[in-house]
Amino acid sequence: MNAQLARARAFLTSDLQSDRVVPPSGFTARLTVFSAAAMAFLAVFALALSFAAGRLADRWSDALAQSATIRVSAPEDQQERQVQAVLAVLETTPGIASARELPADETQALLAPWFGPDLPIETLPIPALIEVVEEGTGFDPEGLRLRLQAEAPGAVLDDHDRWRRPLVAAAGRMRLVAVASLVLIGAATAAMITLAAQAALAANGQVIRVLRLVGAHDRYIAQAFVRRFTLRAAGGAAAGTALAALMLALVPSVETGSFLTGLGFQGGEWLWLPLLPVLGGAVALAATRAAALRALKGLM
Amino acid sequence: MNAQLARARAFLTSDLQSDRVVPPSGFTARLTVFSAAAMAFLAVFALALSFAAGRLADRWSDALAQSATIRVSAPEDQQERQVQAVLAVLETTPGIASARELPADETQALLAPWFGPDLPIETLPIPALIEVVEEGTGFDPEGLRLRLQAEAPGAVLDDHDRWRRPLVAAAGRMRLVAVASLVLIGAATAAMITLAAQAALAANGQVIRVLRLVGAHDRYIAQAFVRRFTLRAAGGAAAGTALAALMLALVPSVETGSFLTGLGFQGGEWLWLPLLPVLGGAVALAATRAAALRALKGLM
Amino acid sequence: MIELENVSYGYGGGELLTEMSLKLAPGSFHFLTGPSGAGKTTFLKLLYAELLPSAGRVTVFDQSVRGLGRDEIAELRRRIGVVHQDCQFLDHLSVAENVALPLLVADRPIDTRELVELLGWVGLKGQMDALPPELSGGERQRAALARAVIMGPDVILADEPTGNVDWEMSQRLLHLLVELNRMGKTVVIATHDMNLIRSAKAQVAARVLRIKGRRLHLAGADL
Amino acid sequence: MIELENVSYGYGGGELLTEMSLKLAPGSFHFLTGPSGAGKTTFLKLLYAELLPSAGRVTVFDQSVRGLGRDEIAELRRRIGVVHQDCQFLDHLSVAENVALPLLVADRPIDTRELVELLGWVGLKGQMDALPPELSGGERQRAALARAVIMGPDVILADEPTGNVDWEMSQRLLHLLVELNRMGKTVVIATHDMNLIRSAKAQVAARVLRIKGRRLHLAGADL
Ligand SMILES: Nc1ncnc2c1ncn2[C@@H]1O[C@H](COP(=O)(O)OP(=O)(O)OP(=O)(O)O)[C@@H](O)[C@H]1O
Ligand SMILES: Nc1ncnc2c1ncn2[C@@H]1O[C@H](COP(=O)(O)OP(=O)(O)OP(=O)(O)O)[C@@H](O)[C@H]1O
Ligand SMILES: [Mg+2]
Ligand SMILES: [Mg+2]
Repeated sequence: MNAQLARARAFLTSDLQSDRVVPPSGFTARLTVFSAAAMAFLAVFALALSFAAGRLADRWSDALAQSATIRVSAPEDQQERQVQAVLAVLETTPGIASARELPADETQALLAPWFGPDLPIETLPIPALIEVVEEGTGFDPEGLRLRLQAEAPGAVLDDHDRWRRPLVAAAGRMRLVAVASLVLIGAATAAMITLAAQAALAANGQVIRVLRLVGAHDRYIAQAFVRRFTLRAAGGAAAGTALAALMLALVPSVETGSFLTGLGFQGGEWLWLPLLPVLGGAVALAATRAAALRALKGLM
Repeated sequence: MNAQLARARAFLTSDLQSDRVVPPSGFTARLTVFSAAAMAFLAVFALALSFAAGRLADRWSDALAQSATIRVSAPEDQQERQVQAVLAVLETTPGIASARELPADETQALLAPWFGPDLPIETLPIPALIEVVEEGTGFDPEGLRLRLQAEAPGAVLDDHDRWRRPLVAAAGRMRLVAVASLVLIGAATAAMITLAAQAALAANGQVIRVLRLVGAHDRYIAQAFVRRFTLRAAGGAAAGTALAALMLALVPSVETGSFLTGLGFQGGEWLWLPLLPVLGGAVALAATRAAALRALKGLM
Repeated sequence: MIELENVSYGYGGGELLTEMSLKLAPGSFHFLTGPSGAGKTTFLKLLYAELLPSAGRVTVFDQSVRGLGRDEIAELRRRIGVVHQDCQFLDHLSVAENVALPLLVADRPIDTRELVELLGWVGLKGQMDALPPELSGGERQRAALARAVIMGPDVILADEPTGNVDWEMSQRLLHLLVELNRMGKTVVIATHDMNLIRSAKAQVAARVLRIKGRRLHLAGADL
Repeated sequence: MIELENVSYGYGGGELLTEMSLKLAPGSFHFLTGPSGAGKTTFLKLLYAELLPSAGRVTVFDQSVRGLGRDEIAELRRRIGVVHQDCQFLDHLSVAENVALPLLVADRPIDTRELVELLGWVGLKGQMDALPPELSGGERQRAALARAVIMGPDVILADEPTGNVDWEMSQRLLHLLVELNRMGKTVVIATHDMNLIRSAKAQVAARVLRIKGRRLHLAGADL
């Protein structure tokens, strides 16, 4: 453990001497840094989009799913009995948090868009409305319908499914797109860093040859390149991530009410960001190591 | 015109002889092709997302906006007069395609979710409902409200704005994200192709030096590199675009009804795709040309 | 052919070559000697316009190099065959293609028979299809010489063309250059090899230039 | 020190070197000659294990190179100083750093005074801070020689180390190698320069090996 820590420290600080044997810069270096930065930048947005889509899907299903309505319209003399029967059924239905009959004024408010505020509700043969609040897990609407049919034939369940389904599907698809692009971006980044490392090593054929001929160990040569590239890729990715995070944090999140959600990170989601430079560095490390050892294998 | 065409043909087919002076491949070459392909692939998806978001915004606003409702509730003796007054007003309102009073059965269908199908609608003092169909351009709801107030004090306009606004905003933001990532992807691609071209030219310093010393014109040297890189970038982008298009075309588009829209291209939107390889090639052409001329300027 | 008037050059840290004047007549044969680091390569670079003089005037084919555009310099190099000290090639093309490269970039037809004959002269017939990195040190120099003469240039500048070849081969290469000189070409050879100079003097009216103490001297008959 | 037993080598198209046997005793001084393309560079590469023989056995410091791991070969090279014919450097490091490179990669301390003295010996004190691409051809060879000897190796293999330097400088470099040989180092120099061989024979008991017709011969006293 301690040895590993020491190795890791040596890797980072190291004798800067040995780093000097690799040419300091050049276009492939810039290319690596820039690719890592750009791809990390894109990845942050894809990540944000995927989180936002996830939240959106949750909210949309929440907002619509957690309230269902049961309408009881029966001959006037049976109405009250059927309402009580429905409430009794609901009490024994798993997944339902609470249920209550809407008082007249709330029914009136609900109907106002259709009839105006002056509807004389008491004089009308309108049905009783029962508001059902679900638990997070939801309930089984088909089962409930069957039971209601038996206990209160005048009761009709409206679980807003019609409205909910396409919205949730939309949010789900958005999230799918975000995750897919995240995967794509990751794969493309890995391939680019790999190719950039290989290009740099190919361009440094003479350096490798000279080092090998003056008696450098493979380890020494590979390490010098690996350290360079890992730090470059990780640094580039960190810069890209930071820039994107800054932009997301600064862009004023349009206030969206409960129905929409801002594009950005919330709470623990921010913790995903430091992963990006780490992953970029890890890919660079593996790719450079493989490329360096391959280049060395061609030389005695 | 003819001369330009000849030049373009020479650029593409050309004496393949002169192309041979540039080393055929190497990692920077693969890097260019791959970056172009990967970024084109991402760009296609971003483009698809932006089109889909646009369509979604259109549909959501269409679905909700193109039908507004006017409710007329007045004392029974004035009701018919006010309905006629509203219809008259609507006829002279710009942006309204048609308007009609809902017959009893349609009103009943509308109210069914609340009252059940058995509502004796004739016996109720319910208001008259007028369905308004907008033209594509929409109408000015505030102006209409004022006019209605004057002509038919019992008329209330409900343009569903409350529902429409957040959905349209959501679709708009989605589109914004898609367009922003498109711009980002474009900029990143341009930068990557530029850096890859510069890296390749830096790696080919000896080739340029030798060619210059045996008496090659700058034009000849630059052209050899430019052609290589342009074809590589365009080819890579074409491959990436084709692959992404194929995936979009093949993935079964979940049937979504009128409220949602599939992720993909429709009709004329496909015409945007050939632009991607052209743009990739153009960026490579400009970048390679600039890099080659810069590299040459350092040599006498 | 090539004329230098009071030419000076320095890479930055002080002058390396000072006030050199020289007229290379058409059909002349010159050797250029001087200690290692004296500036022989630098001097030759001034002659084919890879470097521009810091002071003075270099005239090639009756044109001042300072006034030439980049394309004109390229044209000029097609009339001057150069063997560089660090013979560089296009490593992805065969030796034969590398030797024919000046023809290719000038868009001139390649006469295969002539190419093979030239490669035979420099002893590279067997290596025609090899890639440059597979050549030995001396083979590289010979390939570079072949590349320098394939265009039939008016002037041939050779920088240490025999540093890595054995005595017999260097005589053979010298003979090729003497033959070309007899056909009217102007030849300048930078070399350390006094034996080569001596044996050339037996064949042709060669003059020896020496760079010493930043100046150009005409060596006496003592060589 | 180094021993070859029936060693053969070929790059693919037929054998280049056939059945060569040789024993390099510690403290011996050898020249290696032969026409350009005969295989001198190839032969030296076999000695420091850049190439492995296709047949036969090369023993360096009592170990067969065929059985060595890659790290062992690296260690071996720290005991063999090589001047390559195409002196390659790290172009982004100064001449002084390039010369000290073997110490750096072996993680040994660099004695600045010694480094400067060595650079003085090869006449590169003034170019210490220059970058390799700014060196003249001869200066590169001298830097390569300095790099080859800085580790105090047991064996020094020099491939055409004086091909681009003038006579005085080549005498100076030869003197350096002779001095090292007197200190007990084994020296092998591949060269075309008969004058160099002659002047060495006056100073040290040098033997001349010649590659001819794919075989290794010991040249007679006629040289
Ligand atoms: N690009 C450069 N930048 C700085 N200094 C240079 C450059 N090229 C050469 N020099 C220096 O100029 C001097 C002369 O170099 P040049 O190559 O002309 O010598 P030379 O006479 O050809 O030597 P050699 O016989 O060793 O080839 C040398 O000291 C060298 O270090
Ligand atoms: N990597 C290689 N692949 C194929 N052939 C090679 C390779 N290296 C050298 N050769 C060939 O092997 C032969 C010997 O080459 P080598 O470099 O050993 O010659 P040399 O004696 O050092 O010649 P010189 O005096 O010109 O340096 C040459 O004909 C050369 O073309
Ligand atoms: Mg020189
Ligand atoms: Mg050799």
